[in-house]
Amino acid sequence: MSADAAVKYVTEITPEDESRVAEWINTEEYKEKNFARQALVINPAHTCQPLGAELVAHSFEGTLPFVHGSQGCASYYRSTLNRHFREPAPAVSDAMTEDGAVFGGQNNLHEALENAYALYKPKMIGIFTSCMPEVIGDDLTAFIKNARQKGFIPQDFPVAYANTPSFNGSHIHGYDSMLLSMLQTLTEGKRMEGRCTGKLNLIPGCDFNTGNYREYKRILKEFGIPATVLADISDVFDSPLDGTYRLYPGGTKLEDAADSINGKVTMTLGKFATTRTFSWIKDNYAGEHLSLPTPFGIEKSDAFMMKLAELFGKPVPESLKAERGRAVDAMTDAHQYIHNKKFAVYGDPDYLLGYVSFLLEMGAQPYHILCSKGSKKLEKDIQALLDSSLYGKDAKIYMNKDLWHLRSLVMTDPVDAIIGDTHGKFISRDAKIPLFRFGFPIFDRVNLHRSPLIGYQGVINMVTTICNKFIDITDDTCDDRHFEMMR
Amino acid sequence: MSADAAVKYVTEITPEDESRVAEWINTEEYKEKNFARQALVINPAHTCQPLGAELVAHSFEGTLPFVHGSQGCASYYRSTLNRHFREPAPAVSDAMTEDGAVFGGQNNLHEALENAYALYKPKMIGIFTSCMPEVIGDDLTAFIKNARQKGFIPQDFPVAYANTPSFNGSHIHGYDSMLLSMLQTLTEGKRMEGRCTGKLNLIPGCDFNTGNYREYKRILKEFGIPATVLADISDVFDSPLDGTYRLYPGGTKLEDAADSINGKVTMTLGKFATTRTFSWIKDNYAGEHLSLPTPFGIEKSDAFMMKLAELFGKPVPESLKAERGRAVDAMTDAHQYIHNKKFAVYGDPDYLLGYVSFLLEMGAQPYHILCSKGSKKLEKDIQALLDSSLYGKDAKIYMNKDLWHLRSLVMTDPVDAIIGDTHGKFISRDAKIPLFRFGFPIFDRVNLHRSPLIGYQGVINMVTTICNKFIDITDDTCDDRHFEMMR
Amino acid sequence: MSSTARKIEGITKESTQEMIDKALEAYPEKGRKKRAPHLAPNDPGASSACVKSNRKTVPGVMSARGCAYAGAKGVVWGPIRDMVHVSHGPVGCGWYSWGTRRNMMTGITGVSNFAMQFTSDFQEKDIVYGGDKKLMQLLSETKELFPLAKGISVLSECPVGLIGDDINNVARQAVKELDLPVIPCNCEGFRGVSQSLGHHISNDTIRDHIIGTREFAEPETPYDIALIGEYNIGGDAWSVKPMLEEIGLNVKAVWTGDGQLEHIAATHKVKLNLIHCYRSMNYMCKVMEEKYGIPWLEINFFGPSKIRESLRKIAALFDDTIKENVEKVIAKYDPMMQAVIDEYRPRLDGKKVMLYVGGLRPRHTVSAYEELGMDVVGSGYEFAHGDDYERTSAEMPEATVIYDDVSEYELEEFVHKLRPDLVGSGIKEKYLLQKMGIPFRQMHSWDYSGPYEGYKGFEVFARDIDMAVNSPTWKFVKSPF
Amino acid sequence: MSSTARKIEGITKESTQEMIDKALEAYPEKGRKKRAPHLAPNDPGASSACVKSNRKTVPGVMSARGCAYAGAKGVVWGPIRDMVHVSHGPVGCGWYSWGTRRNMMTGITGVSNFAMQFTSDFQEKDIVYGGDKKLMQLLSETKELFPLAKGISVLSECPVGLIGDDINNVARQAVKELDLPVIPCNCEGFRGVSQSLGHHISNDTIRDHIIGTREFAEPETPYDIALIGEYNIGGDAWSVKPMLEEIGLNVKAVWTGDGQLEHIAATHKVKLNLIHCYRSMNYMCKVMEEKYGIPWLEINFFGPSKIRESLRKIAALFDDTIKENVEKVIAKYDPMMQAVIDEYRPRLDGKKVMLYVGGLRPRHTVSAYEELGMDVVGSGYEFAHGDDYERTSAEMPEATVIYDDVSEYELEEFVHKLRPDLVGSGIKEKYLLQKMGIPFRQMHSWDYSGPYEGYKGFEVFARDIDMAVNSPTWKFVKSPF
Repeated sequence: MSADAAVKYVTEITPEDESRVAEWINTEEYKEKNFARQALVINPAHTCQPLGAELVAHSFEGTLPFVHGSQGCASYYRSTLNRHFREPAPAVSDAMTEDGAVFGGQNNLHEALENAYALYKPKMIGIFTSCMPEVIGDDLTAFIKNARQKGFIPQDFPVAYANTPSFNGSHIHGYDSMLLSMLQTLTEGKRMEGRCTGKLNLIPGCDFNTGNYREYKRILKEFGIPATVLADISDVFDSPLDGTYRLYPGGTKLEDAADSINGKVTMTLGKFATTRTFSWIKDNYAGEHLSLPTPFGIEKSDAFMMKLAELFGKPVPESLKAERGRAVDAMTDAHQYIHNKKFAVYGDPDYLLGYVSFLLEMGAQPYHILCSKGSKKLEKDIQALLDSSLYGKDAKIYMNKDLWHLRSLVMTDPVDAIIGDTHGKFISRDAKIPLFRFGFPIFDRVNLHRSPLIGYQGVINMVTTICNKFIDITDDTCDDRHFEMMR
Repeated sequence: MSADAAVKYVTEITPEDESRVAEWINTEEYKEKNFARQALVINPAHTCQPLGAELVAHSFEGTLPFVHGSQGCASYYRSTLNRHFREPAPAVSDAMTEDGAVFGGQNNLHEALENAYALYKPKMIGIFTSCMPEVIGDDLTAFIKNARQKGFIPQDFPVAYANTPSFNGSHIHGYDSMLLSMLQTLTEGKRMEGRCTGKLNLIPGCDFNTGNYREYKRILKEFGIPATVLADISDVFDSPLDGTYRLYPGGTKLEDAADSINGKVTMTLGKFATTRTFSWIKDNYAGEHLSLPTPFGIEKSDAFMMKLAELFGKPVPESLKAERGRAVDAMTDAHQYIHNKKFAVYGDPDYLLGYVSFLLEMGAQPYHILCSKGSKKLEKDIQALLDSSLYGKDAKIYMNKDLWHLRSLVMTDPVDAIIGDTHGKFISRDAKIPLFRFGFPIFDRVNLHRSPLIGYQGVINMVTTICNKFIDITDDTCDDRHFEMMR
Repeated sequence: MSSTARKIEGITKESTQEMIDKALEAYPEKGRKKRAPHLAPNDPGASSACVKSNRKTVPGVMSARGCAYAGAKGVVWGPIRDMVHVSHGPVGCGWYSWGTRRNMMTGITGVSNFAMQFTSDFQEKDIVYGGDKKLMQLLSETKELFPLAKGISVLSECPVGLIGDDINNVARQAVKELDLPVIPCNCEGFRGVSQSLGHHISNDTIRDHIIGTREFAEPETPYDIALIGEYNIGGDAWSVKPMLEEIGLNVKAVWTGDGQLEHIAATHKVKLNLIHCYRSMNYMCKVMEEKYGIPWLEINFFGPSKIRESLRKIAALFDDTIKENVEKVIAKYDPMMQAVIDEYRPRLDGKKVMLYVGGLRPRHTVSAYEELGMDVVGSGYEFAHGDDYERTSAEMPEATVIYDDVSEYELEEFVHKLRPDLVGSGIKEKYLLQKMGIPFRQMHSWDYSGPYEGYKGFEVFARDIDMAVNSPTWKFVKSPF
Repeated sequence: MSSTARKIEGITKESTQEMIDKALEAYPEKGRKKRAPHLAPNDPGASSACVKSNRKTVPGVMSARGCAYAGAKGVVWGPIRDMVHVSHGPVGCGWYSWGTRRNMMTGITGVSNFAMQFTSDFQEKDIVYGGDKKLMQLLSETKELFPLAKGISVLSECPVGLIGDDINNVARQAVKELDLPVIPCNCEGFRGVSQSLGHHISNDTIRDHIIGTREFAEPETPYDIALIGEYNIGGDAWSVKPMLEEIGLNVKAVWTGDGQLEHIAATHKVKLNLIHCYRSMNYMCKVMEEKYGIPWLEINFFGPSKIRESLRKIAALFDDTIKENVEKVIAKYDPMMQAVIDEYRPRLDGKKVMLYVGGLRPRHTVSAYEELGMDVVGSGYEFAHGDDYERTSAEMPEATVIYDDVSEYELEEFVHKLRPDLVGSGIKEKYLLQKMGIPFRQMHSWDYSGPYEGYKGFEVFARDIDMAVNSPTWKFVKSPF
């Protein structure tokens, strides 16, 4: 401190200033300033690639996720998955530190492979990178080859690896890259001329809802379609509590994944979740390949069912037809509780498309539609959906905006509810409107990831959750004379 | 008006009086007066026998419920079922009027049988009585015999009938009587020496949750146990909307019901729901007979599974074991949101036992336990449950008290939540605590009857609903500085 | 929207009769004979009702009708907010009618209103030994626990009449002992053919026990009126009352929506009775006319045309102040109503509606639909009398089907044939129709919405009808596979 | 609860060493050699730490450790409520640490506190061309949108240091241009071996940029103190501060729970620093002692014994007024605490606990468990140094296992062997342990509850421990089939 500086005293933020600014941040003026931001990102609704990559690495039988990078990165990813699923998320890192910047990360990687292989006895390891090795340019291909040569892991031990730089894309892109690598690794040399497993390979994409995976499997079972769900987290992140800790509960069987290259049909769900994987599959997998929208709402679920029926030459089973009818029944019975209600929705691209579909089908208005890692292509797809319905006409789409932008939108142009994830709860509170936690992550409610959102059962679940909440609000906020037995 | 009467002017209830009494009804003093009532019943949590009887009559294939009595009774029953299920509830009455009091109801019954048979082409008719014929003493046996003789219905057309006086018991007793009659009618002459269907006859009892029936069937399917669910409402009151109205969707197949007398095992669930039926079955049905508690909570679900395993010599399937583990996982993950919370619970006997079991298993306190049509036997069973747990030690049981009593209890000795049905919503509002609508009827929320409460999935559903609501409350009521991302 | 000679394309007297005949084919002969007179094509020119009505329900046909108790408890008595209404007899009747009519109420439940279920919960022994003693005790318990209740109605259920209890005597005693109006109403469900007799019995009871027992404390004015047959379903009275006050009238009592016993008791002092639900309360209007010389006028507050017409009819009975007010009110609200029509009519134009309700709705709401561009192609009542059908003819287009106490079988047949875009009926019909893929609104209860009456109500009505008819959910009824 | 010679039945030096050896068997030789010195039986009599610590994490062993950024953002900076903390670099680090530490805050989010996620969201091009320019713009946008922010911290993520950005220079410029404290903190995640270096770097940054830049406006008193290393997890500071005020002290600043930049900046004017989390902030206490002559005292506010002990240690440094106050406070709260013990101890007596946390908890909470009758049979730290382990020996019973940076493999082995009735650790361990049927509490974050410190906290702590250990849900872990 320079001796001649006048003493500065501690000051407090005055209540007046606090009130003034608290009002100001809800104004149009503030909104404009807020939207003028170019460098600062506040409350983004997406995270970095490795998280998605880790999800994939967890989702194969006996596979140990392995972060090539700082152990702090691994801690962050694991905690996030722990909190969302309320389940273990075992993963290792090779704990790179400063010396890695100088010497590269090979030593760390080798030592870590040796230890992890010995301690956690995986059937496979899925390596993905965090920032450090990406910036310094580690050569994973060479490192792993060397590891085999030096005996840190057996020659034939399967190791998938993906570059998942955090300064590029979002968790869904990391998911895509890791999945691609897993499939490349597992299917290498497995393509057999003339062989057809007769099975469907289903790739749900970067989805953190275990209920959805179970629901896909249930639907396929109803159809009687033999299937391999690739990157199946349903048992991985929803395992029984019975006194035994299992390091690797569930996941797609490696054998099945390997043989998936000889599948009859390979279907990815979600146009945006697994584009690289899909493109590689098209060039390398036997059988038919196709990509369908994630089946949110009736129309997209219908498309899914009909495509399954067509591909496998089986009619949609009566049980699913009846389920469809029950879902439509639930929709008509409850439409009046949601009709014309305005929603702010945000999330990953394929989920976002799903929300918009579902809301339009119910006669609700998706109104502020925001993706914090979107694209022109996504915007076009959403707009096309909106254009198909009267209830989409007032909607606006915001690409690559964040939740602080969304706050401005909701405060200046109110809506009745938000669909998003836990991070939206501050907007929900400030705007005094409900938040439906359909997305990822959910850190503050239990079991929601166990409740499917896809297919007809998903429709019923969303109808139930949303409509009953609106009725709750009516009951909670009406005056005595409007408090009624029936709703 | 007598001429000498002084003019009396219109007076208004003063705001002062209103406030005074509004406070008074929340006091201990009022509670005492309230509990001293002997003749007046206010807001009973049960209704009359015929409603339960109608539920049974709906629940068999092609069966038309038929109210012998006033058409107004039929309208009431039907509306109640319509509102709860948001589904059609087709039923006829023979529209007795004053002349019935003089001449008896035979003419009405005959004409009604003729018309109903012609118009609604049922495979069976289930007749039950409302007050009038019960008071005047109509002889249904003779009337129906005469109807056949006179050709209003074919000789061999199955007609079940039950006396279901409204001034006795409650809807669960009407359920029991009608079910007994349905089974007596359908199985008459079907007992075949030496024949065994190899099947389980499952009698869930008076349960208005279609999700529970589907769940029973799913569990039995997982086990691979062939079963006939007797009085199966799952498709009856949860039918698809596909543009075709079906008068008789679903229901227990008459053939299966008839053959149920040759079953391998007949199991009733709920000690209180179907006592007469069970007692008749014991004397008349082949195979084993047993009664288990309605499987709410882990312990009772375990007992159900183990008994099935034992009876059919099959181990509990791995899939259900895993489900159990997931339910326990959900319980432990969420226990802190419900632990030691106090509940007021009311409902039908078997549901009530279920609530108490579940709450004790979660470490919550069932605190005010009320049955508006209970018995000493029920009280004893509940007390035994309470005695088994630390969390039951402060509980009090109230038999044959009504919801106005419950209001006094909740206002003078507060709890954190109520489990009941829609009728509890006024107490919930007055006490500013949540109401969990697990019982019947639910007139003011959608789809709740589609969500099972029994078995392991039921545990997960109850945990989810209750714990997330308590978290909602934390989020909604905490001050800003306690509003957190994670819970 | 003229009320004469409206025709619907494709609907002729012959086509309608053919449809009716076809529906009747399935009946056994006796049933067919009984039902036939209750179904007919509308003839707006005829001087009398085109269908028979107020007859016993044909046994076994699946009627939507209720009983006398329902008419007394649910319709007439239940809405009086400051009385305790005791369902005297077994537990069920009161339980079913508890909170299920949407007659909304001011006050604090259990303190100053009593929208609860009070019952004597008859048991076997009450049937055997009679319930009079129990009733007496119950009444005194009621007074003690609900000190602000202005009175108690005792509504008999079936057994009470059948076992020969004398509730009138008990009530007489109770009035003395409790110093409180206790009104016995012998509305056992077996009486009469529908809820209609329950209305009548209740009206008579009001006449015998209530009317004239109070007077208004404030001075009389020429503008004092009462609103009769208005039950405040979904808050209708709260829409209509301010409108009448806006034209300068004092609404001294509402019968019985959000009603108050003592105001009803003083109604003999008003200058005019406006009756909305003619069916359930014309009796009392006639009584008050005969006994107290109070004129009465039937009004219809559904949709701007009928509101306009009704307000002018009212104005005609008053001085220039009221007349001017009425024109001002019409001038103020008509543009708003036009805006509503402009918004919704394009989406509803040409859509067909069928109605089957009670009371006044099957005729009173016809014009409101028409203002939205919709055609009502069938209408009928649960419990109407001839005078209701007389009043209906002119409101309905020519040759459209009129059905009295329609059976579910007939309704289904008519709907199959006419394929309406909307059916307005009750909860028992709702899900049946929806399963057929037909949009539906509960028109007894405004389907948990409302109000539908008055200016405020029309906006809600139009919004709800649009929502029902145009909900995208209907697109999904037919599975593509 | 004496801190010497406590023994646990069945636990000997030999049994513990055997357990450790067995756990190490699975390791490859190199790994085993590295891990072995981090695991040892406790020796309360020894003069030095029984385990090695603050070493690089062994690659591939599944450590729970975080990084320097986590230590800076999550621990030290994040809780300062009136500053914007910018996670400078890619989107993830800030996202993961957003709202996940439970350092609670006063104020309005986005207005007067900034518990949000601010990031420069580095893209490929920022890596290639550097992010300094973006940072400068971001800082000015921050100032414009959050005018009440008292300052901005810039917390570097890995790429920033690797690509050679100079955030210190940008910050210097920004201070001038924005007239606002902008504090650069080079806490890249690759630095050091755990979050510990992040604490240290942050402390140094506070030393270099903040301390001494303000003075308190009100006159000094002899009772002015600061609370250091108190992060207000679950509201701990809100339990402790009033307690200290009750004994007559003025808590002028809290480092950094619910902290305020300018109060922290004036801390050099206090008379005493009380330090709770020694690990993360001893550096600053030493700096303030050296530079400003401020004495410091380590205290422990978990459980009544340690509170009593700590309050008396504090009192010893003050005059009689404070001494008397302390005795009064102890006399007031001790009976309440005894009541808590009386309620819960019978249900917890003899239960075994294992701890694995960070900062101070692995030693500070031991006594609190013991007061509830529980034995802590194992303890360890994620990121401790030798001085932490020195301080731990005396707190733990003899020969119990001490583990540093325990791997999940080792922890699982120890738990299998010791079968504790409760494990207190972090979210990453929670569900693993629960799957084993072991009750668990997150002891980093009080498992969404709290406070656990101070008198108020002990009550919550005892309740929570009872709930975890005795929840009937554990009964159902083992399937009967």
